[in-house]
Amino acid sequence: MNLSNHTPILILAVPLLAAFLIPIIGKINKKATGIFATLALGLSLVLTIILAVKILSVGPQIYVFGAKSSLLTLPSGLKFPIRIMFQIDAMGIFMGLITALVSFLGAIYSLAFIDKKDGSDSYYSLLLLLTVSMFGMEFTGDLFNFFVFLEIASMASVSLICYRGTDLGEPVEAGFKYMVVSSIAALMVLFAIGIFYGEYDVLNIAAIASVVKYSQLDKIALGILVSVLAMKAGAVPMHMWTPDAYSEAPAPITMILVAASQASLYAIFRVVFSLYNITLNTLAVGWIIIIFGLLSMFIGVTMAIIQKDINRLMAYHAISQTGYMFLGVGVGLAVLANPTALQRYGITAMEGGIFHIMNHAMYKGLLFLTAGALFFRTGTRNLDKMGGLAHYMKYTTIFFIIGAAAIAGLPPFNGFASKLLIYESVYKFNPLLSIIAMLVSILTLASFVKVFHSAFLGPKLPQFKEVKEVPRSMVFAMAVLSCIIIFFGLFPDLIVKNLVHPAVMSLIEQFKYTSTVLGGM
Amino acid sequence: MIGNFPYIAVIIFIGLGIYTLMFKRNLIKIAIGICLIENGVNLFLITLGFRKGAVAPIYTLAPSGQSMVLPTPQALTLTSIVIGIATTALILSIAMMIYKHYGTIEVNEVRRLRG
Amino acid sequence: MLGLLETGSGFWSAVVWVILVLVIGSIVYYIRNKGEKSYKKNTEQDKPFISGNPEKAKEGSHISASHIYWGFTEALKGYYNPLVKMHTGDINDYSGWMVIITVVILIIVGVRG
Amino acid sequence: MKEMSKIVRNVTNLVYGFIIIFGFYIIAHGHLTPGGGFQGGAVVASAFALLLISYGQLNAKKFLNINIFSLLESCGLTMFIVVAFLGLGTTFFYNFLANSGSWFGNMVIPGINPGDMNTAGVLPLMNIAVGLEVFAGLGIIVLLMADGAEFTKKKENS
Repeated sequence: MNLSNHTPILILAVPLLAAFLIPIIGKINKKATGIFATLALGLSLVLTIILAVKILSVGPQIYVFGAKSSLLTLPSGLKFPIRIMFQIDAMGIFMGLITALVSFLGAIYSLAFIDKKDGSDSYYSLLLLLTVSMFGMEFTGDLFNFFVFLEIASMASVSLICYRGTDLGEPVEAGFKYMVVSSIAALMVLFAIGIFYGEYDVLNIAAIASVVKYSQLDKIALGILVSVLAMKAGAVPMHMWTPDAYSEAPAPITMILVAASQASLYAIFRVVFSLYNITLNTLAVGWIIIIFGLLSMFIGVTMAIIQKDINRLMAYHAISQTGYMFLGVGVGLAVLANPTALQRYGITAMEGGIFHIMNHAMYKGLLFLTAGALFFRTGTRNLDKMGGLAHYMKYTTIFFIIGAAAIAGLPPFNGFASKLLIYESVYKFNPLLSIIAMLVSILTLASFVKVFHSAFLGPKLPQFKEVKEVPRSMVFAMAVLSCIIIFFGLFPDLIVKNLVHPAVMSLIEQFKYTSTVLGGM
Repeated sequence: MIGNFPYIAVIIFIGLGIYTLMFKRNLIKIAIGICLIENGVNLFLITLGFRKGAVAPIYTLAPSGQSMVLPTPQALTLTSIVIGIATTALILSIAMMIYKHYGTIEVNEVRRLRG
Repeated sequence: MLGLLETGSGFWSAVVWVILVLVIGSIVYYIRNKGEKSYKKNTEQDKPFISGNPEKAKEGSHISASHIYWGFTEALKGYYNPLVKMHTGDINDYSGWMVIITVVILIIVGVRG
Repeated sequence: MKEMSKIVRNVTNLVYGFIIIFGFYIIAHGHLTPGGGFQGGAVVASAFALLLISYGQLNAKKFLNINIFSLLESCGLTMFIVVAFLGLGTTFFYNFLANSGSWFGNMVIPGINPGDMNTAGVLPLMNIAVGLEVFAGLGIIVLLMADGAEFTKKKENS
């Protein structure tokens, strides 16, 4: 038994086993559950890094469940990809790294943030399940399992959003809205999968990609998939669940939810690039995605400026930042059929968009964690009631400044690097888009200046006399994210060359994706 | 022609479900709407598995001269039903908790989060 | 060189940027040191000058969040009022927007092919 | 929820055992006949629902314990994933028992025959694990929803 061949499944199986064991452990010792969950996620993070090194040096990996080969050979000699399998290329592992890192830090942060009341063991179980389902969405090689993992993700995240629902009404309301939205999304995805199955009799993404014709039915499937997955990713005007869910969930869960909606974003990219690629009218679909991006960027940031709830404000920024990813990758898609333009600026635009996914997960995670730290000590999320907190919470203030500078795209933090890639390449495609993106960046800075001034600056307020710095595990999680942000900001070329560029190329080169599975055919 | 009736039923199911989600202002009815869409999609999947003259996939080897349907759509539908039960249970229990906190299940009044 | 990110029409190096900031910062610091020497801490020079009026109490001087960018939102009222009204928090609208966008995308994809 | 009339309770006493046995029959024959872990588990859980509505939720709490259910649920899930892990010699979820001659390891006889319980490798084990999980999970859902219904009724009356 060679365990190194099994890393793709161990990344999921270890947290899954831990998730099922935690209720039993919770019966014996309530305190051990959190540490156990953290250890499992830590192991999964280590395995993800090992797998990433392997994939980036060797190439895409396939892991087949329950059999030795992914292909079923019929007596007539026809080979047929029928097995459930994981197909992990550079893009999948890029998202997997984000998931692993974010959920590990979220678990560490939860150790102090979640009080040890009734149900804290199910909290960790659900957190692990959410992580597993996100990994599944990113690694899976067939569409139906994508649907299953999408549903598991939505159920786990709804239960986590409602975690504080025993005492408060708002988390339950947010949970209901998110549940309705994600059930429609998942069912519509299943409908589209049914269309593919009816047409091509296969569910494997690579197998469909090799025969896709872009017929009328495929167009319907494309429209449904793009719109519902954009809803799950929080694109305007289907973004209304985002501020509700992000503001009411516990802070570490919000951080993981950001990564979960990016998994849906990844699914859109997977569908348009790996499934359809140049069979579709790339200019039209590219412009659809660009318009999503523009609307998300602009409406997200303008709605953020007028918010008074710190979590809602950051949630609207999450929408706005998602717009950058749509913009970058949309420009890449719009010129996909045009090799010269793709070489000249398309690849750079996509690099910017994909790099922004990772940057966004890091700094938005950090910002949500600082908002959680403020809530943990002051008990309020209303910015009107805060003030002068920098006097009491020095580390949190520093982390907030780092996060705010990164999201506003100030050099030398990581947000600047990816936004620069987007500006300079999108400018060659259409200057207006680039100008709007810069304007949004300025408004982002403006609204974070507002948060910084009203929450941290100002004189010491009498009602916050008792406030002190948050516990060590929370500071640790925020410090790790800050270090990553600074590292990415100082050496963006390392990340872009080694992680982002292979991810972009694996999206663009559809042939490589299909031949990994169907190589023997 | 008669073979297409299930697809028409699918469209009716999904259309009714979406209508319920868009216009019915009661949380339980919204849960029913989601169930309707789910039933429509399940019916769609199971209809796709139909092959004329084929036998059920219960033999180790198909009887000669007869084709056997692929069991994949049935497996998909079963999985989707199981997931649907979990979804419905979760939605209904959340609706219950909303009633506990808000004292109503009218959509108009369950919107403290907005703006 | 380490940290050189090609952007297609130029490059960006955060390391160079940090070195430049440090160099410029030290020059600025040097110039600042050349300045007025008569400043002393904890004397009357520390007090803010508000047209001769007495300074307000510290607790009351904090500007809370809803007063920041008041002019901005007031000037853009025509943009903000419909936008805020659009965010009803109504679950029916959430699914309604999804249906509208799906239909629009299907039309675009169907027409433009 | 109040307890129902004596007729209902007596009938429940008569049938609930048979329902549970039928559920376990479906679970155990999942690899041969229609049904399996989920379906059988749902049947078993319906017996608990019957007990709950006929005896009323307060009385039913005496013999339906949520803690035991949640323990059973975890055990079922853990058993499922451990069986999947045992296949790791080849791949995850590999059916390492099939055709091995040991537990559930008989060869499947081709053609039309009444079926052999002792076949299909790990599938019966997984069916049992899933069945355990499903009946415990659905039992918890039924019990908790009964609690919630009781609460909302109290709220309406007050």
